[in-house]
Amino acid sequence: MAIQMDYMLVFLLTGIGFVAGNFFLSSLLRPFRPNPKKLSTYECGEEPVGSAWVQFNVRYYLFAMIFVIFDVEAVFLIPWAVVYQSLGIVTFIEMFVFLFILIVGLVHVWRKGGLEWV
Amino acid sequence: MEKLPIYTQKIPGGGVLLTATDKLMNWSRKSSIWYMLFGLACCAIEMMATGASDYDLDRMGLIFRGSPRQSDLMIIAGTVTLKMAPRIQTLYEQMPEPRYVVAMGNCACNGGPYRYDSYSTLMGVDKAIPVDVYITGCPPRPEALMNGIIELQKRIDRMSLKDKMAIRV
Amino acid sequence: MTLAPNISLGKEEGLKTEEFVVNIGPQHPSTHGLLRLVATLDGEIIKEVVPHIGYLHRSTEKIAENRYYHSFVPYTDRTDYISAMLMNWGYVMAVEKVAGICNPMRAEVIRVLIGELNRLASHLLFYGTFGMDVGAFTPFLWAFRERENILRLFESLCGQRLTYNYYRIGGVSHDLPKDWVGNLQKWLAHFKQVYKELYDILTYNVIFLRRTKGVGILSKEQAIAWGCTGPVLRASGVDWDLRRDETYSVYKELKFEVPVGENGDVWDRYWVRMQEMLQSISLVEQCLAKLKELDDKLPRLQRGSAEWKENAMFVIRTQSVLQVEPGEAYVRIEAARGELGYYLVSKGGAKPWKLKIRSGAFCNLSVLPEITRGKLIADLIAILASLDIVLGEIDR
Amino acid sequence: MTQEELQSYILQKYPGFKLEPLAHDLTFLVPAEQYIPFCTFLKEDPSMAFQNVMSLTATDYLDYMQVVVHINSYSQKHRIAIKVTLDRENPKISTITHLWPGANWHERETYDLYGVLFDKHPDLRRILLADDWEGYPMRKGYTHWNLTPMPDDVTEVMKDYPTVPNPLG
Repeated sequence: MAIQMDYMLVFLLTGIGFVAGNFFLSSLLRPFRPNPKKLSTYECGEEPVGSAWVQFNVRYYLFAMIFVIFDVEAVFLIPWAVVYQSLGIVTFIEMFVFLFILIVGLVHVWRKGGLEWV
Repeated sequence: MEKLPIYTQKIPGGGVLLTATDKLMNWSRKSSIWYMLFGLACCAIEMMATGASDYDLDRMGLIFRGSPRQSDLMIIAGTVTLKMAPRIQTLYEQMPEPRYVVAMGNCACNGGPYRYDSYSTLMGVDKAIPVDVYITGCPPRPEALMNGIIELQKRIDRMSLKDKMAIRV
Repeated sequence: MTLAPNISLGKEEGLKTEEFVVNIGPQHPSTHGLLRLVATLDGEIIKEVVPHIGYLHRSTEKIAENRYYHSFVPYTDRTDYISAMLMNWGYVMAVEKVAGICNPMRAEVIRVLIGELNRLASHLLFYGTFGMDVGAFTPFLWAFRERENILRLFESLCGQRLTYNYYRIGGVSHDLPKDWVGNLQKWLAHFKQVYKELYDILTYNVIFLRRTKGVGILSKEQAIAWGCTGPVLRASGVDWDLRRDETYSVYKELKFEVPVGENGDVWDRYWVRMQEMLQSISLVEQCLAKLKELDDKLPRLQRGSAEWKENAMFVIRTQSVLQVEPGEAYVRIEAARGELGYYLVSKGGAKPWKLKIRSGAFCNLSVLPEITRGKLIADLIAILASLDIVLGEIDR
Repeated sequence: MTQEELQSYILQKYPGFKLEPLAHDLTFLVPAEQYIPFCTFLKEDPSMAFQNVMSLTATDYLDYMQVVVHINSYSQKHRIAIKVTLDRENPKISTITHLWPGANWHERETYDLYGVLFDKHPDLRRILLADDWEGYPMRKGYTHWNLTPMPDDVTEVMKDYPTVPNPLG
């Protein structure tokens, strides 16, 4: 059952319109009273000291990188998994080659010690 | 845009519209007051007991939240000392606007048993932040705390968008 | 396909990293009150934790110097509000030692009974909040449901749920109401089944073991040197319990074992407190038996008889404004959080000259920087919760 | 060791010490300069084996200040108290945190509330009061804003006590 594309614009507009309308309506009714103390960062009641822009440990960056790689892998896997029967045997094998390359990457990072928190 | 309710009142059918939104706003604010988990002393244990299984606060829509950013009720449960008063003011300021304060226990109302001969207690939390409902008792029973919250809900019911009081400065 | 040799994964000499300071401030869901921890972190590893206390310092000791001996008892409730009966007991014993008052036998047995019941309620609250801090919410609800029953028993006894003012100098304020013992026995039978449930859902739970086993190890020497007492000390392997080693009241006639942990980690501190709950239940039952035996031995005095008059004079002397001759004493009892000491100095007259409350949690908390150095930040909250601190007792 | 053996053992080692007559448990009045040698002796001596400090505090006797240390031993199951008399204006004593680290916070609290300076203490700061608090509140002369002294002589207070009917007729 093909999706009638001509209604797509209507769905799009009502969706965005509904959200924008709610935001506008509530901006009319909600109180808006910013003051410096309210906008200061929440420090469990204490006065915030120093800035949050500090060079923290590189470990975090490493973990972020590893996560992004395997997240993108998932992005490719999911659409393939939905329609892989109709795509025939070649793409089936091709996807496993793709998976195999990423597994090699994972093993390398694991052995290199990128996953433990030193 | 806060003048809007006052203008709608002037146009002929506006008053009806205003009271309808008032009722809706107050009903939604009253029945989902999220209180900040902020126990100071003995009353905090009674507040936890009220929040736990026997006297359940959840059935009145009160869920405890960790940070002031997501809560609109601050229950001062315990003695406020001079060292803690500025922190309470900061926390009160950092709560989003329709915010309410319940002073639970004699210590929060006026210093309680520590009113005389104590050099480091603040005689009542209303010297630091505006308070909506005072609950007496040392510590007040869970039913007394729930009664105080019902008083707060009645007070929220009487609020209206047009008068300044609804939106506490 | 090997990495270039000089790129090291996060080793220090490779890239400059700064420590950043995390402030777990006075208002925090898991600091059990107003405690501020300033933790300097290197990534996830804690370099140094500095606890700041004093946000609940209500100058109880200054008030003590301006109160009569009787009117100070309610203030002791409000220092450690989770086990208020034991705080009363400590103060009242200190005054009795300085004033030289000895109590009737029945009052001593009731004191032990109520003290153990209050220790049970305090450990139940520890079980609930410790479970919540480690991430399990069910223990909190179950523990509070059981604790409500004890609070109802206390309320029918002395009218208050949390701050009882029940112990008096020279005994206790009321005798047990008529059906109180029956309700207590009914509840004890019910609680023994529920205790197994409470014990099973948390103690050997895999996630709980991963979070607590081998975390925050407090060695035996460290615990002794830093003055930790109570369950924290016993969990580190020191077999020391004031109820047995420096017996007071009627503990010498009651039989109970002292649970001792092996390696002093968070799990052991939790386990010691759970075993102490069982000991408290058996102690309560022994006291009930002793009370029944006392009832038969000591018949109730009829009004106007000689002993009744002698007892009445005892009541007048102790309940009116008490005059204590000069003297000083340091009395310590085994409270729920460790050794609770009262150092009372009296220069004669109706008011103490000086009163120092030594609370167990004060010294237990001072060991926190020692055991969290070099640990992960996620374990800090579990270690803090296992010390079972109450800020009212620390700040006084 | 029992209290009598302990007392004779120590007096035989340090004959100069006097005993506190009013104390209900064994208390030694130690001159200030002998304080640290005596403490190291108590800690090192095998038959003494005092392993930790239970409580360390000061008492203000109006014309002199006294630091009181209660130490106990788990292995020998005995405990004693040490009292050192200091002048009230600027009380100064050396710290014992190098012997028993547990005394760290006790000394900080004694400095905070009584003003006793412990030299060579790792970080002697206020622990209970706010850092900018001036004065030492637990000293006898410290008057603060809500001190209402209760009368010392008890006669007129007894008047409004509910008189217990004297059963002796």
